[in-house]
Amino acid sequence: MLPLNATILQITEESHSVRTFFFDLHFETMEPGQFVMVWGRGVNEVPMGLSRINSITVLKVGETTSKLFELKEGDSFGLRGPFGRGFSLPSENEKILIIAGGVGAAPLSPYAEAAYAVGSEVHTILGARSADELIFEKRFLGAGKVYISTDDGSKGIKGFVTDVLKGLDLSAYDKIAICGKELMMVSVFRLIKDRKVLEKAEFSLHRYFKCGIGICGSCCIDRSGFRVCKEGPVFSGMQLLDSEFGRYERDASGRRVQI
Amino acid sequence: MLPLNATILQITEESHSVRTFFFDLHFETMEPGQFVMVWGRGVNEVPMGLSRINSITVLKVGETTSKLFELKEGDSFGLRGPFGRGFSLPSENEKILIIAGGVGAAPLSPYAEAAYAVGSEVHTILGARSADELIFEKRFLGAGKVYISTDDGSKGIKGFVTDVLKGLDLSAYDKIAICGKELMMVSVFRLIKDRKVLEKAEFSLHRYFKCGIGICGSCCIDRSGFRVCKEGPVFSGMQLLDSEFGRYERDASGRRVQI
Amino acid sequence: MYVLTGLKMKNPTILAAGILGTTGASLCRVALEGGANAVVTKSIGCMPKKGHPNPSIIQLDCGFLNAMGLPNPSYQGFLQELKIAKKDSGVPVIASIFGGNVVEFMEVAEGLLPGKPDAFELNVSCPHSEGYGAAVGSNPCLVEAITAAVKDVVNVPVWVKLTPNVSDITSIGTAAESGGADAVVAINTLKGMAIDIESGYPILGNRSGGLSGKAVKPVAVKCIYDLYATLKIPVIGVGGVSCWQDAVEMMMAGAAAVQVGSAVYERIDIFSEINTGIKAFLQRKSYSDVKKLIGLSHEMV
Amino acid sequence: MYVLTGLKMKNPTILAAGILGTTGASLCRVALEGGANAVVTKSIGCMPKKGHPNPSIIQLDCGFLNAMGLPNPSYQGFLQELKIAKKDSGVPVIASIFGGNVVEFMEVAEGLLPGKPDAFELNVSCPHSEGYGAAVGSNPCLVEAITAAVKDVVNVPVWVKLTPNVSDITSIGTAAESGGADAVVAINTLKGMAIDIESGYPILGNRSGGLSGKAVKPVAVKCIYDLYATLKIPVIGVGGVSCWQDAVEMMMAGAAAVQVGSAVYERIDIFSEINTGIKAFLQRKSYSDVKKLIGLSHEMV
Ligand SMILES: Cc1cc2nc3c(=O)[nH]c(=O)nc-3n(C[C@H](O)[C@H](O)[C@H](O)COP(=O)(O)OP(=O)(O)OC[C@H]3O[C@@H](n4cnc5c(N)ncnc54)[C@H](O)[C@@H]3O)c2cc1C
Ligand SMILES: Cc1cc2nc3c(=O)[nH]c(=O)nc-3n(C[C@H](O)[C@H](O)[C@H](O)COP(=O)(O)OP(=O)(O)OC[C@H]3O[C@@H](n4cnc5c(N)ncnc54)[C@H](O)[C@@H]3O)c2cc1C
Ligand SMILES: Cc1cc2nc3c(=O)[nH]c(=O)nc-3n(C[C@H](O)[C@H](O)[C@H](O)COP(=O)(O)O)c2cc1C
Ligand SMILES: Cc1cc2nc3c(=O)[nH]c(=O)nc-3n(C[C@H](O)[C@H](O)[C@H](O)COP(=O)(O)O)c2cc1C
Ligand code: FES
Ligand code: FES
Repeated sequence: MLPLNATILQITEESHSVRTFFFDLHFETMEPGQFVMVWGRGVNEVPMGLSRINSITVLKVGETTSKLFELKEGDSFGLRGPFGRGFSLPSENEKILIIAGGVGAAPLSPYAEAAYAVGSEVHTILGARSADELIFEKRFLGAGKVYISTDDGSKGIKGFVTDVLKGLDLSAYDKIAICGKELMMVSVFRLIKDRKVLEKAEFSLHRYFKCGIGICGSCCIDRSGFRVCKEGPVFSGMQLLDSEFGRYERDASGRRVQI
Repeated sequence: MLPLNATILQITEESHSVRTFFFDLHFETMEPGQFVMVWGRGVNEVPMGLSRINSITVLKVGETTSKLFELKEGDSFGLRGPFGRGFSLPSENEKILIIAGGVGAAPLSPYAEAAYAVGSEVHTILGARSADELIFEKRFLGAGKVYISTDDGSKGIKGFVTDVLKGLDLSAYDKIAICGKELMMVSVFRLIKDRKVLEKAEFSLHRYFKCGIGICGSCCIDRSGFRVCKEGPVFSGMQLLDSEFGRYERDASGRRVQI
Repeated sequence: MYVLTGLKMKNPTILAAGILGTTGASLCRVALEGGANAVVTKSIGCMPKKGHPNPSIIQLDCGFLNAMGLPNPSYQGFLQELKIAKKDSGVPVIASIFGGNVVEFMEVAEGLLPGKPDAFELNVSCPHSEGYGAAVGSNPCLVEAITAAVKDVVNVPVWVKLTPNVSDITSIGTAAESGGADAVVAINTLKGMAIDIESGYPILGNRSGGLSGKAVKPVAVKCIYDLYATLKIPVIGVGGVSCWQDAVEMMMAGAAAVQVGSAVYERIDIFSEINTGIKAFLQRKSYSDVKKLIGLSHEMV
Repeated sequence: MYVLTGLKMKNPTILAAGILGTTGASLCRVALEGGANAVVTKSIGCMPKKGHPNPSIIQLDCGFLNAMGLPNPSYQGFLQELKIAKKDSGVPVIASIFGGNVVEFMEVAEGLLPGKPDAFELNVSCPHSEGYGAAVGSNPCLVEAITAAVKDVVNVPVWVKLTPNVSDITSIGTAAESGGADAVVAINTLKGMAIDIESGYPILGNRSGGLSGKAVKPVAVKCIYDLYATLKIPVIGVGGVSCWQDAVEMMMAGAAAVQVGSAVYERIDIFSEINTGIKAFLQRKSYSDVKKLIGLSHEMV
């Protein structure tokens, strides 16, 4: 597909460095966890999870995201997608645990809502560096119970999402969905693996995307050779066993870089 | 479309110079009067009306048709189609007159059968140079009444199809379908026009086809600019008023040639 | 009203050469019923030519392959058709001509002058030519010479139609410009071929031919973009346009007008459709004039 | 067993360069899960390169446009990936390399030798090069020199991958043959471009790029046909193959083996699918051997 034209209808400040952009396209069939390629014209095109069928939620980190932050309502950007594989939806009687770190809450918030909508019980561990960087707390609260952790203790438990996780009985959950920084995710991975519930868990990975549609190979992970943009970005814990996950990734040139 | 591969299942000798080739493709949705482009590989590709959903009926006249006559059962040729606009089917209570000269009977025989199948009354004037060149007499007989004319009088009336036509009450027919040599068709055209029933009549035209699908323009007729391969080959009598029909055609180079 | 090399057109959409361009009547039909704002004739030469054996055109998944072999009734035979088109089409009629060398091009151009074409389009992609067996159109010197020679004998605009089957289309465009061309037209078909796997035969009667239609649009856009950046004369875009969006894309790449060929197959009134689509687009985007689109992408950096 | 320039393959289907070829693991996956009978790596150069900004690939109606900009981790960075591919893929691994001049090509080839590639494929369509600014691949002298130089420093077969963006691909193929190439590979992508009409921006980060996929198949078939008629060394076909029929068509045009690139997007196991399709076709048509297909169309006259 060619980039669609997405006109910004509304911009919401989620924190000082995170904004949600609502646009005039509706991806009714999107699976929570799927991503779009967002094209800041004249700059670059980058992957972003869909935070709703009609929004992306962006953390300002570099050139392209800064360019997006310059856009006003009525402006537009290019958009290809939704692409990739999202989180598996729970069924009515299942109980799920969501673990969201920072802007990782973006693709997980529609997941929480979808799970709630089918009638499953939703618990969320929401982590951030500090209280004002917590994102979508209300949306997760609307879907069920929320545990909060902040690095500086400004809200909830002082510490990391894993500190909350340690205290939970993981056998009570049917599915566990995780998205956040890779270092956070890998701690969660180890803990969950130790508790022998890895087969319940799904992780949303970040790798460098060029095509976003499974041709170029820049996002492939070792040792499976899976394409994060096509077989992922959401992988089951079992798929990540014996993988590069948590150890290294590849930069735009394909060089290995330590995580 | 690329040429399909048509394998010859059976060859029927209709007369010393006309053969029907049954092939292994079935054009279930063909309209009687539609044509296919028949590719004698290594030679040329020429238009042929479909004489059934799975047959063409060929008069040997030149290089390509001779090449087709060399083919045996089990051999194959290329085939694109069906293309163009066929004869309008009558409805149940309508009475139709078919006028077929020589190999013009080929596209008209499925028309007679289709008309008979919907319950309309079918009369046919079948003309040829001599008795042994009459084609598909049985098929037309199966659909209704048949008048025969031969140039040499070896069967039916001695003379032309127009000699039969003159004796008929044309006001009794709802539709008149004509296919044959252009000189024959134009005599019919004049007669029908004089009788003021031209709007009931449809003629299947022959012009030089290159593409067969309406791009090249080699089959266009004056003054309408209609493409015989696309808006035709079957035209209503009214469409042919004030046209080149019966006067000239164009050869492969586009030069006008007297009929 | 839109003026292109002096030709007045209501909109910048034109019938491409070789499509429904053999008879005056069909040219009129494309203008009147189809809404084309100018029409280019089939390419005409010195002598009547039957062209290659069939199949001479086949439809592929993404376009068409053709090897017509330049069938034409010669300029003598075509003159009456040209006159009909001029009399009844109500739009500018551009005579496409071809030849194997400078002299032939001049002969055909002069031969058609009595038909009063509004412009000539030189089809310099003819494979039968002087110059070490290469096609005329890939030889800048020949292109310049032919252009200059035709300019000399006619007093109407001369467009030069370029082949994309070269390493650098801008060098050929530059040659045409140096020869005095009023515009270049890009692109003619790409060399291509298809084989019938059931028999092993190449499908086209001529074995290979030229690719047109959707498949070639990205190639055409790139050629137009490069020509626009290089030349001073207008670039007329052609190749794979099948909707108004394609036409806008070509104009943004630099096309001063757009020709449509293969897509006429689907619907003759594609020209009206494109004109309506462009008009609505200009309105929605608040562009004051269709000319604002021309070369727009060069400014977007 | 099928032998191509000395490489033993079960079937003549190969992964094309630049598709899932950046990591050893993905190359293995295409071989093991996809059924590719040999794999070509991403083109590797002297220095790590990030490539052009995104969008670097977009899907069109009839194919793909890409302007990756030759991203690669350099031969040093790639060596470990090559070793993984060699160890685990179970099929011949061909190292695709590029450079701006003879010396760079030699450096990369020698640099990758420790990884024991089964062959090299020279990507001589790199736009950064010596020789008056033209791409290496459109200059026969450079192609011959580079081929000869790489042949000198390696002891495995050398394939030369040709660009179709030239007036006459056979002259470049002949140059490669004279330089000692063991095979030529045709074709790389066609120059192309697409513009976003909502904004006027060219879509690719690099503004223009290369066309691949279904759109280019007829062009590839023609190039292969002409190369087969001209050269003595094998021609490896690539460009727009997306089913077994396409592969058969290319072989009939003259391809000794077929590479698949863009179509891997739809399904990685396209290689197995093609192999199965060809096998059934050979059986149905009572061809004793897949080799009977190679160049068959040249005999059908
Ligand atoms: C599947 C997926 C979903 C994502 N969802 C979101 C989201 O919902 N919200 C959000 O804020 N961020 C998300 N990201 C991360 C986002 O893509 C990067 O923050 C963004 O690319 C940064 O671009 P930049 O030009 O501003 O920064 P740069 O200065 O160019 O780079 C900063 C860092 O961003 C990452 N990055 C840059 N370009 C790419 C690329 N083409 N592909 C992948 N990573 C890149 C790299 O890690 C790089 O080091 C997601 C990433 C992936 C892979
Ligand atoms: C719509 C249509 C339906 C037809 N249906 C039948 C049919 O059912 N049975 C049948 O026997 N014939 C049919 N014909 C006529 C048939 O196409 C010609 O007899 C055939 O093309 C002769 O080819 P040839 O190579 O054997 O003869 P040639 O020696 O090449 O030519 C003999 C004559 O055939 C005609 N012809 C040749 N090539 C073409 C062409 N490409 N397009 C049109 N006419 C051509 C010309 O009038 C030519 O003078 C039909 C023609 C048309 C246009
Ligand atoms: C059937 C056919 C015949 C053509 N004949 C000519 C011709 O006579 N002269 C010419 O300059 N171009 C000719 N062309 C090329 C077209 O004018 C045009 O350049 C090309 O088809 C690309 O445009 P399109 O994709 O819109 O068809 C022909 C193309 C086709 C498909
Ligand atoms: C995303 C992408 C990246 C490519 N990278 C390379 C490359 O690094 N080296 C190369 O020689 N060809 C490269 N190519 C060209 C392909 O190998 C192939 O020649 C071309 O795509 C035509 O084949 P296809 O239609 O099967 O894709 C690339 C093509 C694509 C689509
Ligand atoms: S980004 Fe190209 S394969 Fe994933
Ligand atoms: S044969 Fe080409 S338009 Fe009719």
